[in-house]
Formats: sequence, C-alpha cells, structure tokens
Amino acid sequence: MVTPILLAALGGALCARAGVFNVALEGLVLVGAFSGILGNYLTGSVFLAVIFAVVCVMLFSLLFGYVSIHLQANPIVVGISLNFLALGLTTFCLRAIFNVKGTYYDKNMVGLPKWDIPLVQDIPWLGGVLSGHSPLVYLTIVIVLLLHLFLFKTIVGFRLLAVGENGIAAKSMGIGIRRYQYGAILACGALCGLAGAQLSLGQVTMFTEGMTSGRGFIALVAMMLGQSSPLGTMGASLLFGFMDAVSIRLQGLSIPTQFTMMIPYVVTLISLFFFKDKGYLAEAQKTSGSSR
Amino acid sequence: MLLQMEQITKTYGELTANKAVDFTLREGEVHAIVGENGAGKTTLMRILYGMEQPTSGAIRIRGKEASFGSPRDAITSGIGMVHQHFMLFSSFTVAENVVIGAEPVKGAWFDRRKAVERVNELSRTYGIPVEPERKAGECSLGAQQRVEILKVLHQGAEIIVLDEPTAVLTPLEVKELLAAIRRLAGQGKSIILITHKLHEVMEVADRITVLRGGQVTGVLEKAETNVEELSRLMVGRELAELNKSRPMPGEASLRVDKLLVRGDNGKPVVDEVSFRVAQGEIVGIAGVSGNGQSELIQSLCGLRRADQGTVALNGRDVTNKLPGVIREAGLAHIPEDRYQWGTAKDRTLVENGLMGHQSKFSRSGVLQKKRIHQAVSDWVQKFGVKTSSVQEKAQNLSGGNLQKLIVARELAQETPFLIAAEPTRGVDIGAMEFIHKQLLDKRTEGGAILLVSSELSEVMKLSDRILVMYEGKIAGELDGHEATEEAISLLMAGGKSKHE
Amino acid sequence: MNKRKEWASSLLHPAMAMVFGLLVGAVAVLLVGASVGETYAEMWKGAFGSFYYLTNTLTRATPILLIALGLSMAFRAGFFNLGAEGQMVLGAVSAALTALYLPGPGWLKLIAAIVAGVAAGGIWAAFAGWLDAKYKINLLISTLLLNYVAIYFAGYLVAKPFKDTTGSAALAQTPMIDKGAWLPKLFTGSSLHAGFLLSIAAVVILFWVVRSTSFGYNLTMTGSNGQFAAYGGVRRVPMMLAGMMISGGLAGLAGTVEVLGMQYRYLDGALVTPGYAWSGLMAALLANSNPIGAALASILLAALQTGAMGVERNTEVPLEIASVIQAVIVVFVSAKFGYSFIKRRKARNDRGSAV
Amino acid sequence: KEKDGASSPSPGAGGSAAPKSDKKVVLVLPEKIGVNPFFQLMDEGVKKAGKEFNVTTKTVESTDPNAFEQNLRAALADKYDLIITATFQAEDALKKVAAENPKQAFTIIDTVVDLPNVRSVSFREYESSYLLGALAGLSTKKNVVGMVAAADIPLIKKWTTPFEQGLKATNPNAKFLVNYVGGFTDPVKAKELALLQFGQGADFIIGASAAGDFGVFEAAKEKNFFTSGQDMDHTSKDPDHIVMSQIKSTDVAAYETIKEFVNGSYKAGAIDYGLKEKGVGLPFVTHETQTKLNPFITQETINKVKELNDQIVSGKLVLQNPLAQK
Ligand SMILES: Nc1ncnc2c1ncn2[C@@H]1O[C@H](COP(=O)(O)OP(=O)(O)OP(=O)(O)O)[C@@H](O)[C@H]1O
Ligand SMILES: Nc1ncnc2c1ncn2[C@@H]1O[C@H](COP(=O)(O)OP(=O)(O)OP(=O)(O)O)[C@@H](O)[C@H]1O
Ligand SMILES: [Mg+2]
Ligand SMILES: [Mg+2]
Repeated sequence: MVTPILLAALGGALCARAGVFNVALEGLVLVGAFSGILGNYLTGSVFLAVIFAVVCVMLFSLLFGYVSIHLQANPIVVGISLNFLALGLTTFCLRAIFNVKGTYYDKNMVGLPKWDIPLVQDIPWLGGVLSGHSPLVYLTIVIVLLLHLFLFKTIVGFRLLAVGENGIAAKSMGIGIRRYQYGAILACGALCGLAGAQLSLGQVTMFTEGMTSGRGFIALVAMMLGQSSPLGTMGASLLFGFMDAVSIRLQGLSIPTQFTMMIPYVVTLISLFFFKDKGYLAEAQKTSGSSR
Repeated sequence: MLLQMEQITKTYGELTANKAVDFTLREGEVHAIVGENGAGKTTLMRILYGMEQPTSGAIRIRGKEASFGSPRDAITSGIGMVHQHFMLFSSFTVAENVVIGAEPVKGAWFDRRKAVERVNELSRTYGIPVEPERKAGECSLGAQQRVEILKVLHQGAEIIVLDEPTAVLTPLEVKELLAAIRRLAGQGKSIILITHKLHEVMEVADRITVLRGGQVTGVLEKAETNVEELSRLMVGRELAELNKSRPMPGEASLRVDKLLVRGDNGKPVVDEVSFRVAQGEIVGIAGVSGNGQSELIQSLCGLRRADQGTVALNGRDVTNKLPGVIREAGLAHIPEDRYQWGTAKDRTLVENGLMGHQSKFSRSGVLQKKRIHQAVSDWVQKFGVKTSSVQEKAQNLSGGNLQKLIVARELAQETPFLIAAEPTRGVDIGAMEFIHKQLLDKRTEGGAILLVSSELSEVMKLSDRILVMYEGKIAGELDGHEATEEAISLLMAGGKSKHE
Repeated sequence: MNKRKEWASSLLHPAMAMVFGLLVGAVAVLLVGASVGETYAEMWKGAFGSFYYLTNTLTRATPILLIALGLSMAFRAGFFNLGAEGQMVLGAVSAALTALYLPGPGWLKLIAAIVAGVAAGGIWAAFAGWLDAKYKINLLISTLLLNYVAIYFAGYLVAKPFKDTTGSAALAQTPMIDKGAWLPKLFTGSSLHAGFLLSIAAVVILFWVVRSTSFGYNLTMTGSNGQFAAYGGVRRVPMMLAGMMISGGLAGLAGTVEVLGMQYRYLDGALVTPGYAWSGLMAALLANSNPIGAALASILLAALQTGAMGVERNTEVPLEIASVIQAVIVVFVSAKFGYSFIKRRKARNDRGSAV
Repeated sequence: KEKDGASSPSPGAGGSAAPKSDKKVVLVLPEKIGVNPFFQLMDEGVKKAGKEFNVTTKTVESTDPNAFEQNLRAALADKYDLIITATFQAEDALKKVAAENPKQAFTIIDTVVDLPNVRSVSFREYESSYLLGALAGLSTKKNVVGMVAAADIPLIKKWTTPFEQGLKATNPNAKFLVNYVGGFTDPVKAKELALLQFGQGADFIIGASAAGDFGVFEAAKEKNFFTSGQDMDHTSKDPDHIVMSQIKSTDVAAYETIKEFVNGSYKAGAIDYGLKEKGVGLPFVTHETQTKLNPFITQETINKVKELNDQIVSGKLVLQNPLAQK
C-alpha cells in the first residue's frame, strides 16, 4: 500500500537534498506504471518489465534534469508540466500501443510474485501484514537503509548534501553541482520507476490512465514531513498509510465519507505540530523557494 | 616567478572592473593587494580562482600558461581561496567543512573520525586552532575564518588567496591570523592578502600591489614604502587628520537599565547592563566578539527580546517594542552584518535605500518615487558609492560600496540617536575617513551615537567614552580621550584572554 | 543593466522559448503522423482564430490569472502557497451558497457572494499562514494538505446538506443560482463574463500596489530578505498574513467568478479537473511574480489549452497529443536561453537555488 | 482486445440497406472517454451508425465542464445536423445552448432535458441494479455481499440503493458492504477495498467504480470470490470469477438515434430504456451471452430473477428511481 508512495517520496527526498524541489513525482510514477506494463507486454518477463520501467522513467526524468538544470527553467514549472505531459503521453501510448482507452487489463498477464517470508508468515495477524508482498516491497526496505547509509555515511552522499545545503560554497570547492543534481534526479527517476512498477505490476497487474490518483503528491507531503531523510520519509509514509487504512475502515460508520476521507490529511497536518523545524526544514524551504 | 597574471581585463557590461592588470607572485612571499572599494581586487582574485573568466589576459603558473574554467581547475593547480564572504556549510561540522572535496575514506565510507584527526593535525602544524566537531554555523566569525584557511590548506594549496580576512576579526584574532600567515609563508606557502588595513600590510607583507579604478597604480617592496605612500597611491590624494573636539554632552538620549538578555541556552548573554548615551556624544563599545555586543544591539533595536530591564529612548520607554516603533522613537541603525540585516541583495539600490524611510517618502501609503530616486542618487554621489546606476542590484556592488550606501541611508534618517555597529567594516581608508567625519559631524549637531566596533583604533578615535564588554557585562568605562590601547585590551580580556 | 535592455530581454527570451517549444511540439505532431502546419493552424484558430475563440481563451484565462496574481503576492512576501486549489474551491462554494440562500435583490446577492468567496479563500489561506506564524508549521505542507480538506469538505456540502434537489440531481452540486445574481456576460453568445474585468482590475491594482505603495514595498522586502525588512521596521507576521490573505482571497475570487459567471452553481470537481490552480502556479512562476507578466502568462497558458481543444476538434490529432504539445511548450517556455541564460545562472548561483 | 461481449440487441439489425446520406453528426462528450466504458460504447455506437448509414461522424472529448460548453458551441458553429451529447454533466450547458438555438437538433443520452429541440434518451439502471441485488441475495453463500463504488456522490445511488433493495428483497439477512474508492481511475485502491470486503466475509463483490472495477476483478481472481462488472458484459473476461455484469446499452441509444435521424423518424422528446426495452439488463437474464453460467449462480436463481424481470416489465413491481426527488 505505502510502497509506491514511499519509493516516490525517497526519490523526492534525494532531489530535495540536492537542492531540487521535484513536484513531478506524480508524473514520474505514472510513466513508471505504464512502462512497467509495456515492458511486461513486450518481454513477457516481470523482471525485465521492472528494469524497463526504471529505464523509461530515468529517461523521462532526464528531461526534467536537462530543462531545469541546463536550461535553468524553474523546476516547479517544469515539474507541473511534466505531470501533465506524463498523463497525456501515457494515455496516448495506451491507445497507440494497446489500442484501448482507459484501462489495459489482461487476465493472463503475470504480475510480480508475492513472496512469503518463512516463519514470519506464521505469526498471527502480523504475518499477514509483513509477509506475502511483492519483492519490490522488501527491496524498498533495503533501499531505505541503503539510502540512509549513502546520504550520511558515504562521500558521494556527503557531497550531495553539501550541494543542497549551499550550492555556491560547493561550487567554490570545485564540486560539480550539476553532476550531483543530475545524479539525484536520475536516481529519483529510478525510484519512481520502481514505484510505478509496484503500482501496476505489484499491487495490481494493469494500467489505467491517471492510476497514480494523487499518490505522487502524497509522496511529496511524506517527503517534506519526513524532512527529506530516508528514515523520516519512511515514517511519514507509514503514518499516512496507516491513517488511510483507518479511514477506509471508518467508511461503514455513520460519518459522511467525505470526512473519513479527510482523516489521513488532517492527521498528517496534526502530526506537523510534533515534527517541526528540526533545522533541516528551513533548508528545505530555501531550496524549495519559500525563503522564510 | 610562481604566478603571473598578465594584462587581465574584466568588464561587466559598461563597467570595467579590471583594466590591463599585471600581477606577479613569488614563491614563499606574502603579497598584499590594496585599493579602494570597487577597485577590482576581488574580481582579480575571482579570475585567478576560476570563478570568473577574464575578458582578456593570461595567467601563468611557473611560466606555463594556465586557464581556469572553474574553481576545480584552480584547486588542482594549487590555488586556494578564502572568500570575502564565507563559503561554509553551516549545518556541517568544522571537520566536514575542512575536508570536503578531498575526504578521507575507509572502504566505501566517509571516515569522519579520520577527518577530525586530520583537521587536528593541520591545526597543530600551522598553529590554527579550531574545534573540529562543532557545527560551522555555531562558530564565531574568527573561528569560521580559520576553518576557511584550514580548508584551503587541506586542499594542498600552494597559493593561498585571502580576501579581506581580517575585516570581521577582533584585534586579537587579527594578531593570531597575521602570525599564522607569516608561519605559512615561512613553510613555503605563497599568500595573496587583500586588506584595507595598511598597518596589517606593513606588518606581514613582502610586496604590495595597489589598484585604483581597476588599474595597477604601483607595485612596491614593503621595505621601500610606507603607509602614507600607499594611501596616496590608493586614494590619489593625501588623507586629512581628523580633529575631534571636546564633547558637549546634553541630555541622555538613550538610557539602558539593568538590561538582561538570555541566549538560546538560557544563560544571560547580556547581563544586567546599564549605561546612558547623551546628545552630542559618541559612546564606544569595545570587546571581543561574542561577548554580547550583538545581542545588546539587537535588543536595543527591538530585533531580540530582552528578558529583564528597561530601555528608554528620547524619553520614551521602548523596552521590547517592535523595531518600527523604536525607529519611530528616534533610532537609526547601521547593522553589523550588511548582508544579513542591512540589505536585500537581489533588489536595487533605490529599494535598499528606501528601507526605514517608507513613511517619510510616502503620502497616505503611496510612495513618492521621484523623491526616493533623488535621495538615493544624492547619497550615492555624496558618499562616492561606485555603481553604474541606482537601479543596480545591491549584490553587484563591492562590499565596501554597499556599506557606504547603508551608512548614508541610516545617517539620512536624521534621528537623534544612532547605533553604528562596525560602520567601516570592509570600507577603504578614504571612505573610512569620510564615514568617520560624518559620524563626528552628527555628534557636533547634537546627535547621540552608540558605536560598536571590534576595531580598537576606531573606537579610540571616535569615542568620547568607551565601555568595554566582557561576558555580557560592562567590564569598565574609560574616557575616550585618554584611554590607551593597553587599558582597553586589559578590560577586554577580563584579566585573561578568552581565546586561549 | 538598464531598463530598456531588461525589457527587451524579458520579451525576447520567452519568444525564443516559444519557438523552441513549438519545434519540440512539432516533433510530437510528426510522430503521430499529422501535419504540423495544420495542427498549429488549428491551435491558433482555437485560441485566437476569431472573436469568439479569443473570448473563449480570455474566459479560460480569468481564473488562472486571478490565482496567479494571488500566488504572486504570496511569493513576493516570501511564502510559497501550494493551496490555491483548496482556497479556490472554498471560495466558490461559499459564493454559491451565499448567492443561493441570502435573501434580497440580485445585485446584493452578487456582491455578497463575491465578498463571501474572497473572504473564504482568504481566511483559509491565512489559516495556513497563522499555523506557520504561530506553530512553525511548514507552509508548503500545510497548504498542500489543506487542499484535500477543503475539497472534501466542499464535496460534502454539495453532496449532502446543500445538494441540488431540482432536476435530475445525479451530481454533487448546488441548485442553480438566480439569474439576478449572475455575473453579466460581456458579449452575447460568448462565454466571457464580468469576472474577466475583475481580473484585469486586479492586475492593475496589484501592479500599482507592488510598485507604488509602501505596503507593496514592505511585502516585497519581507520576501526578499525578511531580516532586513524586520530591521527596517516591517512586521513579518502581519505581512505574511496579508500576503496569504490576498493570495487566498484572489484564489477564492477565481472560484467565485467561475461560479457566478460560468456554471451558476457549485459543481463538485468542476474547478479541480481543469487544473486551474496548477496553471495559476505556473503562470505566477513564469512571470516571476510580476502582475503584468502573470496576465500575459495566464493568457498564454489558457491559449494553449483552448488551442489544444481546437486541435482535438478539427484534426485527427488526439486530445492527448494536444495536451502533450501544450505541456512541452510550457516546459520550454520556462527555460532560459542564450544571454539571459548566463545572466540568470549567475543570479541563481548568487542566491542559491531559487524559484 | 478491448471489446468483448457486445451487448445483445445487435444494433446492426436492419441497417443493411442504408441510403446515402450527406448528414453530419457529432458526439460531444463532457469528459474524456478515458476510463468510462459507458462513453466508449457510445462512441462505438456512433461510429457504427456512421459507417452503416454513410453519415459523417465525429467524436469530441472535453477535459472539463467549461471546455465542454466551448466544444458544444464550436460544434454548433461547424453546422452539424445533429449534436449528440451525454450525461448529467452536459445538462447545464445543453439547456443554455439548445434554448439559444431552437432550430438545431440535439440529443442527450442518459438524462432528460425538457426542450422542444432536444431528444432525451435515458436509462432506468435502477431496474437492472435491483435485479443484480436480487441475484446477489439469492447467490451469496456467506450472506455478505459487497460493492466497491467510485465515490460517495448522488449519481452512484443509482447503483447502491436499488441494489440493496433487491438484495433485501430476496435475502433479508444478507449484509451489504459498500466502500468508496474516491475516484474513477484507481484500480489499486479498488482492489484493496475489494480485498478488505473479502476479509469481512463477502463472497460476491460488485464493482461500480469505473476503471476501479478491474482492480475488483483482479482481487476476485486472486482470492477466488465472485464479482460483477458494469455497463457492458464483462463475463467473458474471466468466467470463473466475473459471473455477472450490469448492461447499459448506450451504444444502442446512440446507434438508434442516428438511425432514426437518417430515416427521418427522429423526434425530439424523452425516451427511456429500461428492462422492458432491453436497454439495461443482465446477461443470462435479459441478454444473451456466450459465457457459460458459473455454478455460483444457479439456473434456478436465474429463473427467479427472470421472474422479477417479468414483474418489472409488466409493471407489477414498481421500483422507485433513487434519484427522483420528492
Ligand atoms: N557581477 C557583477 N556585475 C556587475 N558589476 C560587478 C560585478 N561584480 C563586481 N562588479 C563591479 O566591479 C567592481 C569591482 O568589484 P570588486 O568586488 O572586485 O571590488 P573590490 O576591490 O573587491 O572592493 P571591496 O574592497 O569593496 O571588496 C565594482 O565596481 C563592482 O560593483
Ligand atoms: N565560548 C563560546 N561558547 C558558546 N558559543 C560561543 C562561544 N563563543 C562564541 N559563541 C557563539 O558564536 C557566536 C559569536 O558570534 P559573534 O562574533 O557574532 O559575537 P557577538 O556577540 O556578535 O560579538 P561582536 O559584536 O563583537 O561580533 C555567538 O553568538 C555564540 O553563539
Ligand atoms: Mg572585495
Ligand atoms: Mg558579532
């Protein structure tokens, strides 16, 4: 459930740490979801399909990088346009390649397998939550840890943080800002590709136009709430996922649906009272343009 | 010859910042560059460091032509630069700041422990003390300066460019820095030092290049010149001696009683301070930076909450009032940090000049743009601010010229009381003389001035009374006309030096 | 840098960017095997081809422009408001309900509805501002989240208590507002309504406020360097609340004129689907928060949208490709080429990365 | 690949000897066809009629309500002989435009606009929803039936309310679960909701969430429960799990309209399609299908539902339109 959001949020966090505010997550995930299905259709292998999705989204995010870094376009404008572009492009390709409108669904297409973890799956209740997911879900947990190590323990990660913290100073140290920002954007593309693949090959095995349904924006919120740290982002995504589950279960009660659907957003807002300004936030705002 | 810069010319639009400049550096020498604000010193060094490309001209290192497309190239050629405005990552530790770009590794990992060790080692070798595990943003300006130098040394620079390194330092820190510079030169490093303080030049430099209006007006051996000749070459005229008349203090304009301000950790940073500033007098505050001067000023201006005590300005209680209200009550303020408090960098000079004058230059909320434009143009002319137009963005002005604009703006408030914090920081000697004269004139007209400066000579030259701050308290008061440097230094040190 | 040059370059570069955007769009058209000339001709016709289409474009530009103007004011004060959508929706629903349930003559309803719409949007935005000022809650996140809350809440109002009970009533919408409270159309047979005049008035007023009043100056300075403004006696919190209030108020007005001038009722989703808020955000950013620039950028974005509709209607190019071309052009319009490219880069580097 | 199971009253019947026609017909949709099979069918109906009767046809999609009004007016300017549009979203704009142009012929599908130059074709989906509910009540083994609906808006009541009535009519003890996806394009969430309802014991879960239905189908396949689709006969996609479908022949509506327009028998006014006209219905019950009946639904159940159908058709059983206002 939270995996696509978390993956996209991690990508966004990486960009934010490099000083790029990436609002194109929604579009990137959508492209990932489509190319996952396309890859599966072309190669017949889910594994290759995931790779294909990752590569396609990286190409797409290269466009983001080129226009916002090389052509110095405003990253937010580019991000918003790319969201529109992704929607148009995937819908068009759906029609051009699969000759369907709306949804591509093939009962015989094989999605990502579900892996059961031995022992864990036998734990009552918890086993059902922790086990029986697609490999990408487990990969995501690994990615969170790797990203954490990468950012805070390696040299490349350290320099990436430097670029985001103070671009001019980094440049004066001879650190190529562009290279790091490109790297972050490409990595974000790869993560969004995985997010899309998990959406269209893991959670379901189909593609519907606009199937991201705002998940990319939730990822944006999760990334900001998690202060662009991998662990924080994971926490924020889990919080959101949990509240979403709560909200679904409240639907049957007498509260109007519109209010139960508000719950995840309101709770996230309230959680901001507890996780505020830990120093990094100010930096995040600087890079995202709100110079407070 | 280690470094030759030949016929360097750099133009920005219609403005020529460097015009056919020749500059040479010998191995192991300390070479000072002096010149007025906007003479083109920083520009020349930015070209050397690959941050700007010269419009024409060539750079040779050990006779071989070099071209620097970026700082990276300059760094590989053994050039390091400490910028006029620091280039630090404030949320990183000192050690991280020093090693960035050439970090120690352990396998695939960034070895932070080794980084600390290396910094300690460098620090010992060159006698430059720092606290490697402190966040750079929390360090005093002096310490940040030292971090910058260590950073350059860590990169293995042979040629070290220091752009106005002493502008923000206290006298003690200056002394330590100059000693470190000599030590570095002694160990074979070659140093280019930009400064406005000619006595520093005479103290450490081997050779001196003087720039004026983008051109070289002299290259001199230290031994064969003197302060007078240098200032003549810089300014193009003789400097007059300032004459300070005896004060005729009137009524108290500012009364501060038992003012207490707590720092972020809850400890008092200004500790029950009481003093008066009367009309027609200049009161100087001296002290090692970090002893509460900044906090004192900020709480006087309403930019920081005072926890106890009262501040009265021209008979009104202004304790913890909003900055706007306090200005209304008759306060103008030359801030100590011109970029943080004093300007909006991406705005024009006119817009920067308007700040604090909004009500004067508007009628029922509508700005009178002609008058503002005229006023700012007048200031630019009167203070000799070098700029192509008053519509220039503030960030394109050299540091000193921007400072002149701020001083002009605040003097033009014509308030009975003025806080002048580091009013001549980064300003050339000609302009400094001019600003000093303006402050004295204001005093003669009956203005009350609180001067806060880490430049002892400035405090001594201008003040009628000198208060020395130490650890948030006023450690003593001296008569400005009789105080000696020794007496002040003793109070500043509180009996023992703070920097040991 | 003198003024005239700056003007020239500020015009030249969008033009260059347009050309480049059109070139890339042409590639997309060629890829689907349609004729580039015909496609662009239809695009032009759909946007400006006749008086009717021109008014269509201006109608579409109206809400985008109002939102862009509002966001510009928040940006000027240094606050990034991502909540225009929610502010617009709340403004729209408040205006609709006021016009429906306030007794009195039509003109009174109309005026009261406009006031209610502006106030609702303004207060909703100021609420986010207040959360920031008082509790240091990141404005970017809070405004984004408050969108969902506002949209669901408005959806609830029109799906349950204030649902349309006349007609087929299948949609979540309010009943239709009395004719007396409609914003008049400017020309018969065209959709352009008096809301457009309101938006033009807003451009003029804000342009004047920003350039010539001390309030505008204080707002700009707060955004440019908040500490400097504080030092000069400008109070940050009132400035932020004012900036957010104006921003949200104009977004609310955008929703209001759509209700009173176009749909004559609040229809759930009708303001969200067209993505007015996102277009407005892009226009404000493209114009660098300048009111006149925002007007031009809004018309450009609206023209691209109406042009794309024309392409869809009259060529074999499918709707999706029309929207692809539109997105591609916007991407490249925001790019900075040539001379200004170098200049901007410098400015950016000096300021760190900036919006 | 995309279009299986055509709806049964074959629209092609009788169209073989169409006269040449120089008429121009346009279908202006208030939304993108996108995820809505209902619009897809309409588009197909129009295209088919166009080919058979040799009329020029064109389909224009709109991105949002304002764009729709512009497209409608543009169609007017382009002088189409007949302008067809559809759904409630089109009502407001059509009322305006049709009143302003009393000479122009308009048809609106799926709702009623009472103007002299408008032909309204609407559907009584509530009849088929009732049947589906009744069928679910008879079929469920666990006495728990679920529905994954698109959004909690009045429109959706056309499916939820009569369904529940039918369910209670045949099985008063059955529990009815409804969950809302909150959108029309989210199969991921729809699947989650279906799995949730399955976890709550439902063995028959109806999809009513546009593209989301595919998520419900997939959940059914994964967990082995039974499901039903909307608008067209989906049963052939996965006969083991998709055991029912609620048919709404918008293609017939579009096709017949054009046919009559070409024949000259076209008249303005309201027509509606219900069980009686076979405009709505269920495979096996009212419409023929190629698919084999899944044993989950016994022939006996089908027969019982057929009886209900007959009662409705004959007027013996009168159902309330859930959207009708008091
Ligand atoms: N990017 C720029 N665009 C336009 N003019 C510039 C730019 N950078 C510097 N200048 C101008 O070039 C001249 C030289 O500036 P520079 O910073 O080299 O002076 P400086 O000698 O270092 O002065 P200071 O002692 O005040 O630091 C100044 O007049 C300055 O306004
Ligand atoms: N010994 C110390 N322990 C903890 N923090 C220190 C210490 N010395 C300096 N600092 C920090 O570094 C900062 C030094 O700042 P700064 O140089 O601005 O001091 P200051 O009070 O403004 O003096 P001045 O007005 O002379 O510059 C202080 O604000 C404080 O936060
Ligand atoms: Mg300089
Ligand atoms: Mg200080």
